[in-house]
Amino acid sequence: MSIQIRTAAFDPYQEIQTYRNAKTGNTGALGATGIFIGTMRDFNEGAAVKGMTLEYYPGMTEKQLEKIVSEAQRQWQIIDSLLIHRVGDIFPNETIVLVAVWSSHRGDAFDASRYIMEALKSKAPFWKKELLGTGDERWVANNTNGYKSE
Amino acid sequence: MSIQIRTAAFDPYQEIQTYRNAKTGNTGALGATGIFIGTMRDFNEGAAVKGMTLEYYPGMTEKQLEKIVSEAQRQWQIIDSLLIHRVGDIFPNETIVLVAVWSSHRGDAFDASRYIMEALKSKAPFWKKELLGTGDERWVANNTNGYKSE
Amino acid sequence: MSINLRYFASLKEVAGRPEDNLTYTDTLTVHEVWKRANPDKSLPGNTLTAVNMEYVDFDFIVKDGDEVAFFPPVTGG
Amino acid sequence: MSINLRYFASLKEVAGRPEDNLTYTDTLTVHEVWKRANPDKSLPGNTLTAVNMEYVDFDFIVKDGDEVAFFPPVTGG
Repeated sequence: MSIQIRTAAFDPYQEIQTYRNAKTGNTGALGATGIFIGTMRDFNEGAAVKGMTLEYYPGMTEKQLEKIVSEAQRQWQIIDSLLIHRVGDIFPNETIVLVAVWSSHRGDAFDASRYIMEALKSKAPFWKKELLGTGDERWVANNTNGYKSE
Repeated sequence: MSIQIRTAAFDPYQEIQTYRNAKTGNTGALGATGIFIGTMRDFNEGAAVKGMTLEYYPGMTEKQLEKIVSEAQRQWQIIDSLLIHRVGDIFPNETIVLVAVWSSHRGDAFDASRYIMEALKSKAPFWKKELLGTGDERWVANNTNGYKSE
Repeated sequence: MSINLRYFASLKEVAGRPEDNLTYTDTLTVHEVWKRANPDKSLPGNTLTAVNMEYVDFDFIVKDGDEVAFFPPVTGG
Repeated sequence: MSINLRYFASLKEVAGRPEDNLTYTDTLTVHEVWKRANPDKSLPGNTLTAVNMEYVDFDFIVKDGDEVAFFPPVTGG
């Protein structure tokens, strides 16, 4: 299990491969991988967005992410997981968050990866400030519930 | 949208990158990527498994996969999707299936990727014959319901 | 009239062949096609059937030139 | 007694500073900590509060040496 906060842009696919390639043993039990990648869009709530600054609470953010992943491990049969979240200045098409969960059976990988994302969106101390196309800045007010299609 | 049936082993992360890198335009709307990778395990229903042969029904399999992806497009807001399924002789740790769905919002990517997997598991004409550690062969009898954790 | 029959996976082993051709003159359902083509073997209960690559029920009536397939529950993914 | 205060995101702008130190002699809830440290500013209704990096309610009673944080609803992911 790995939880990482990054200040620089990263390639999610490269990260997954590097992470898993470093692992040895027990790979024969891996039947399912569930992955979610959150990417910065160039629009939000009707406005063009040029960039974003992601603030966090060093110490508390890591602590909350660890609690979330532990809870997922408690609820589902997880072999391994990787969670990476960007902070600092981010631009459209860059990855904001990567969640990958490895399990034997697909139900666990699907459920746990989604749980981690939803819990992160409601519990982990991160705050987005958007730089709009107009030059104005605004704080993103609220995350939506991702269990409902928008 | 791309649906592919493959007779040779493939790297799912390489496939995703190659597929998306060939696309141009509209990437700023991509906010979410939901991915599922099914990998061959070295055990199933209590027995060691050395290899597997995946039979399919050329023509009908593609037709059913297209219907499944179309239905997902009808139900959710999908920007793009990639579905690759192996057939023929497969060995442990090789990828059996890759589903990737790109959308603006995470609910659509999560729901649609899972829907495609579950529909594929119940509707797409593929059949697995396992070669056991004992040297015996057996047809896999039934897929389980992946919406329930096993 | 003539139809093509295809058998997949364990049904190919039950039928003892991967494909078949059946000529007939009367009205036949998919289930009757199986019985006509495999008179000494009962159709396994969980068999799935397709006509021209679309799923159909056992009582679907076939027509000249159809491709009729028999196979067990699918296990891909 | 003394506690450290931290403000994040829009609450940092409301408070006008990122951190703070408050000395006190009586019993204080988290909400009272805000009022003592920011007497001229009401606490926005959707504010989240943490003590020593764990979420707490507004009526949680702080103790000497605590780190008390105020921030708006989180918007990561």
